[in-house]
Amino acid sequence: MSTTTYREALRQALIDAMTADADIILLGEEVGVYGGAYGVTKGLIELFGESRVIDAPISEAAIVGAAVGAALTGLRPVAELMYVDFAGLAMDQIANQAAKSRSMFGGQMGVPMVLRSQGGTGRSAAAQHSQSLEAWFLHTPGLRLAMPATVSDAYHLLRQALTQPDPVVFLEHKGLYALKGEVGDAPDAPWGAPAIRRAGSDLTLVAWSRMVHESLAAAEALAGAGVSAEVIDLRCLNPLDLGPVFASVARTGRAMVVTEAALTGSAASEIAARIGEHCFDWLEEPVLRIGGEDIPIPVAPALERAAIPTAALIADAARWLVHREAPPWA
Amino acid sequence: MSTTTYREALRQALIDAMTADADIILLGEEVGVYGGAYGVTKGLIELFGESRVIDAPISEAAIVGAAVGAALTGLRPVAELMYVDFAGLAMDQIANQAAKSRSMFGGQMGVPMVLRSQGGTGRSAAAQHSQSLEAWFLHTPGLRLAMPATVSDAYHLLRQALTQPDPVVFLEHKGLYALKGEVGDAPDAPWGAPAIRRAGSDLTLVAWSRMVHESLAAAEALAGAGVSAEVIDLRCLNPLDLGPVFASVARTGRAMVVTEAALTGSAASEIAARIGEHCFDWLEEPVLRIGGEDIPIPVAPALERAAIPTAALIADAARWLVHREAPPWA
Amino acid sequence: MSNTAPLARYRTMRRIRSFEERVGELFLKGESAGSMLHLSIGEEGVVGVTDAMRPGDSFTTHHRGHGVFLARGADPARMMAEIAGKATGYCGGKGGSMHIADRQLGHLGANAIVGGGIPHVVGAGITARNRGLDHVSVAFFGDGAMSQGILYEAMNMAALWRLPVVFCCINNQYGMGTRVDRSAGRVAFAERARAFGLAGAWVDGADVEAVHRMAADLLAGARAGQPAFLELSVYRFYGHARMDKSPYRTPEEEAEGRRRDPLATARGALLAAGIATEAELDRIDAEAGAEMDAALAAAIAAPAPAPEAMFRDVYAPGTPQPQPQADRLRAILAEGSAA
Amino acid sequence: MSNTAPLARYRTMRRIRSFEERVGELFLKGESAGSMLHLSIGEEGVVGVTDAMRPGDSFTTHHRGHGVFLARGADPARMMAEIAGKATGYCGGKGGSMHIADRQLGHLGANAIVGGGIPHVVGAGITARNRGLDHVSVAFFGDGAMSQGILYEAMNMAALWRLPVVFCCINNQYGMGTRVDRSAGRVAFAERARAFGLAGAWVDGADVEAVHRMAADLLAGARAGQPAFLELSVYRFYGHARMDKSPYRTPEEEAEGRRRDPLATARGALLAAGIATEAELDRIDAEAGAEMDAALAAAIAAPAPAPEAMFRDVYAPGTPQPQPQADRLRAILAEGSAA
Ligand SMILES: Cc1ncc(C[n+]2csc(CCOP(=O)(O)OP(=O)(O)O)c2C)c(N)n1
Ligand SMILES: Cc1ncc(C[n+]2csc(CCOP(=O)(O)OP(=O)(O)O)c2C)c(N)n1
Ligand SMILES: [Mg+2]
Ligand SMILES: [Mg+2]
Repeated sequence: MSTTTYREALRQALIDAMTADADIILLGEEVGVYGGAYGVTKGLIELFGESRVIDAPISEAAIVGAAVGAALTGLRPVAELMYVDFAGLAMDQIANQAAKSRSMFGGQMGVPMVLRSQGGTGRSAAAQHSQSLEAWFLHTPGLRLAMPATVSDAYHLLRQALTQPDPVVFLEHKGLYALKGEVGDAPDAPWGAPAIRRAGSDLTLVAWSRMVHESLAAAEALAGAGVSAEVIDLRCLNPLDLGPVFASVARTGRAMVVTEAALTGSAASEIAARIGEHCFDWLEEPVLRIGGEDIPIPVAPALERAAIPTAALIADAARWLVHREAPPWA
Repeated sequence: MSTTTYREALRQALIDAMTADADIILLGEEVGVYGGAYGVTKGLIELFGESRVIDAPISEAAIVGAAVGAALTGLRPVAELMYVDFAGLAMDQIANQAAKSRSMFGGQMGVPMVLRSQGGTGRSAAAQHSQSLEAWFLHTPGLRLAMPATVSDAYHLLRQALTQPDPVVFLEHKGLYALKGEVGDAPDAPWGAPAIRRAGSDLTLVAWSRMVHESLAAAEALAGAGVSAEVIDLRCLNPLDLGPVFASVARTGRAMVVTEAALTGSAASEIAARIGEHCFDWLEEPVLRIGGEDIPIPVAPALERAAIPTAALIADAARWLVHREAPPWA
Repeated sequence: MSNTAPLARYRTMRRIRSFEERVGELFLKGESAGSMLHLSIGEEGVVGVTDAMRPGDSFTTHHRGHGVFLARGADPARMMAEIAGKATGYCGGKGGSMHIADRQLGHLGANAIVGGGIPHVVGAGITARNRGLDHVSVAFFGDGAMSQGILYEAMNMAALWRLPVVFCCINNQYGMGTRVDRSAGRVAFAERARAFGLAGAWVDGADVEAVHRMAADLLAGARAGQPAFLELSVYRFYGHARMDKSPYRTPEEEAEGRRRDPLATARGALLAAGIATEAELDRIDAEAGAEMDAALAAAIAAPAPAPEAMFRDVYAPGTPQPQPQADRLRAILAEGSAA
Repeated sequence: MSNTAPLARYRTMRRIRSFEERVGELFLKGESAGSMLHLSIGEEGVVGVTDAMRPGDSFTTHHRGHGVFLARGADPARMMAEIAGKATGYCGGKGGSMHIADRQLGHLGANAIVGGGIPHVVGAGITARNRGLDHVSVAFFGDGAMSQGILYEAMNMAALWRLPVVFCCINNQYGMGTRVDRSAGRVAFAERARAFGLAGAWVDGADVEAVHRMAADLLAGARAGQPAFLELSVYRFYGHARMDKSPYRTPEEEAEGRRRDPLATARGALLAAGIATEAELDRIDAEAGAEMDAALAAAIAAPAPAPEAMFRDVYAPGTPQPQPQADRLRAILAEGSAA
């Protein structure tokens, strides 16, 4: 156990993994001399040299493509997209190449790479630097998808991702880098399994990445209002193990799925649909989705905040769901 | 009313729209001399000349980007991606540029373009030429999304798309080009509204594009088994008007959503989640999703067929849902 | 050297510098929308290009585009308000520094995606060609965009279709912390353009008059159907964005780079040619400072956009609008569920 | 002209042609998986490149890559089976013509995305460099890929990092129905590569020995850290894919193009140099025909993959697998719902 930050935990995971496995290389814009746009790779070029920490030109498509080629030939590359918003430039290499190679080639070759990126709001970075695009990856068979919410997961999920035989999209959150916490001696759960972050009996809140924290804050507020909310952090969206969620909903009879992404077509919709399919008999109320507004994120700070779910909104909706208590805005 | 094919109806829509509006141009690979990979634009370069029917280099990103620029400056371009599978190459221009310009620029300029493409299975075209990627567009605020299932809609939805002030992703299905049918004198429903393709009382089947036909075939088979299925063709996924679906489910109490796309993270999940939220009180059974398997499409013809829903599968699942009649495979 | 144009260019360059200095202040006062503010100080020689443009011409910029826009006639108060995320800004406070645009002035949009705005000028070129207008469209971008494939796709299209388009690379020697020789296999950018069939040229961006002569030629050629590429060699005086102190550059290199100052160069030339006196130039400087002080004050005083504004302009008025989440929740929960 | 190598190259070229003819038959018999079959007839001169490669070298191809793979040692029966979508194919019948691959032979994959496989050789180059292996990786692609931005991104990286990589453009004059002068602003492709810092060369692809000399030089250079680009000029003898009759080409042009026949050229050269007699060459031809007949028959006789095979290899064995829809429905429906 050691107290550190999400940023530092990620950095330490890279250092430890690279020390243990000489085949791991980093490839991305500003990952070397600059140390990463958010400082995650600071000092790594000094530790591991220019052949393993490679500052790439601003060529997202070829960065991912080069990583695919390196992975096919035996390395374990960590490609970085500085912002997940740039995935649109590399989506062919991600979805048609990295994701499909093993299957198309009949299992001859895998693509054991990690695609690190970060998303989300919180810095007034506007419409092209604030998105949460995990739904694109979730909808791509062949990709794994991990999204750490805690400092401990920042470390352990990244270490686990760096042992996977298949491509892992690893999405950090720009609003969590400064988060402080402890890195556990072991992962909070096996790879792909969710973690119950708070136990509760009236309602199941399902979230991942930064929305875990908003959900926990909401659960805290709800506790004061006599509502006991269970908070489940999915950690990975592929593999997607909803067993613990179904078990929770079987007890609580009520579920809300919370995402920062634009709600329509989001991962929250997938999870809500699955809960609806598998927990039908237990549900007392509709499975409610709470998500980002279906709009491009505006730059004005107040609008940016209003565009995504807050603990207050989650708690309001939960009280309504559980106690039929309509909030002022309803 | 005139009987024609889906392909020909699309072609006629382009001809009529281009005749009426001199600002419409076509821009894409093989749209001119070749006449389109699936023949939709055959003869148009002769009719409208090389400045309006532009054979583009194999540069998907710049094709969409040029269309954005043309739209911003007053034209109404129809950009074509020969296969929707190539969207990954152009996704930045689609999702960050076309979709977001109006909003980012505070409403000063719109991007009135149509992005024509086609998707789906049926030609043993393998993993990179057989996908159904509408979920990526559905998850992108700022885009409209139309997917005609019928010959009449091929004509009318395309004509309507060509009057929209905002970018429309218009997805045809490679398996429907040879479909014969009549073009109505008027659209089957207003832009964005679904059409009830078959009335029924026991179960609501929701589909779009080619899956409308599988659903209709399933409904026909179900009728023989004493199950009355209503089939609703969504036609557009943005705008997404589920009012008629909710009304139908209020009557039938049972809903299935059918998609050809890989199920996880698909538009079917969005629609199932919404039905779950809005129809909770009326549902007798879980909202069932039927979709493509969560795999890259294999090239072997039998595997390709097995990877996506068929009328038989839909009917089997429906009988199970309605009559608790388990199919042999269950 | 004729008189009025060079002096006007000096004034525009000074206005740009003063504006950018005020943007820095806006940030320090905590009044900017975010910290992603990219100052074009050191790059004012681009005025030689914008001055070769005409009304009706259009352009796109990268994330470091304040100077270009100002030079094309932008109102600094509306610009500053946009950078502050205010309702009175060019985009109503929704776009910010990296997404500023103005249809009237032909600004088709700044872009936060490196290379993202480049292909748009190809489309603008098609519009001009199809409508028989002699408008040129200019894409402004940095050296970093030389590594984006879409640039080559767009240059190829422009050359193939002989469109009235100019690609203008403002090479400030760095993409964030990466010096251009660490991102380019070969740094002779104009040769790349020539290999695609464009006219390609390099010019010292510290000399606005040289830039202007070169740009005037290339834009005239583009209007006549020979698309072009122009590299302006300049130096990024400060950090990449407001938080960056450029630790990856030596003080010596920075001092050397800042000696390539377009304003100092222009000032010297104007004095040497007897076009203006020190006092006249000082007055221009003071006027620019006052103008930008006013823009800064106005931006700070301006109102923030109303929260509902975020739902507007996602789609055109009169078409289906996004459903606010609160409305959705109300529709689901208001009637209560099965008891 | 030394003796054995040119003769071996002739044999390989003949085997490619015979193979492709059988692929055509496979389609006509209705036994191919789909109609997206792109024959490399007319492009056999590429054997000059593959012959300059060594064991351990790797490569990627485009959709028209049968010839390259065969030349690198593929088993024609397993190839044909893959093209037929059979269980005995290289990819178990899941990839097909456009996704054939073989790790053992260094084939990192054919690609159905124009340009899609190009950047992979950059990664292979990094692997070779980091492991201190003197392996070269070669990307094979068509003239159409010259319009894909990712090619320039990849070439820039190769040049910047001086990777052991060769970009080989098989310019068959057409991308589907578009002649290369209708897709390229300027057709001097090697100059584009040189502008990025690569060694760039052009060679007549109908002359396999000329190709081989050039390729041997460039691959040796690449192994020593000078990445290269090589354009092979050839002619696509038949339609783009099996359904295309090339109505956009004149019969005269096709006749002229087919005169640039690498096999006829090689045959003439071998006879003229006295390396082989007509009879010897005829025997090679006949052997190739028989070999490919057998491959065709084997492919047709081979079993289709089992339906369950589609769920395999999406992810590695021993990790969570895709849930088949039938299993999901069973889990939802089997227990019945609230009565
Ligand atoms: C596609 C994309 N990749 C990366 C970034 C992050 N980024 C923003 S500016 C920048 C450097 C751009 O350098 P250059 O084009 O030279 O412009 P300059 O900042 O020097 O004006 C980078 C990497 C981005 N915004 N977009
Ligand atoms: C990214 C992408 N765009 C378009 C296509 C459709 N397509 C397949 S082959 C082809 C022409 C390719 O021409 P070229 O690269 O010259 O190869 P050739 O077929 O001549 O060997 C096109 C446009 C594709 N498969 N991938
Ligand atoms: Mg720069
Ligand atoms: Mg070709």
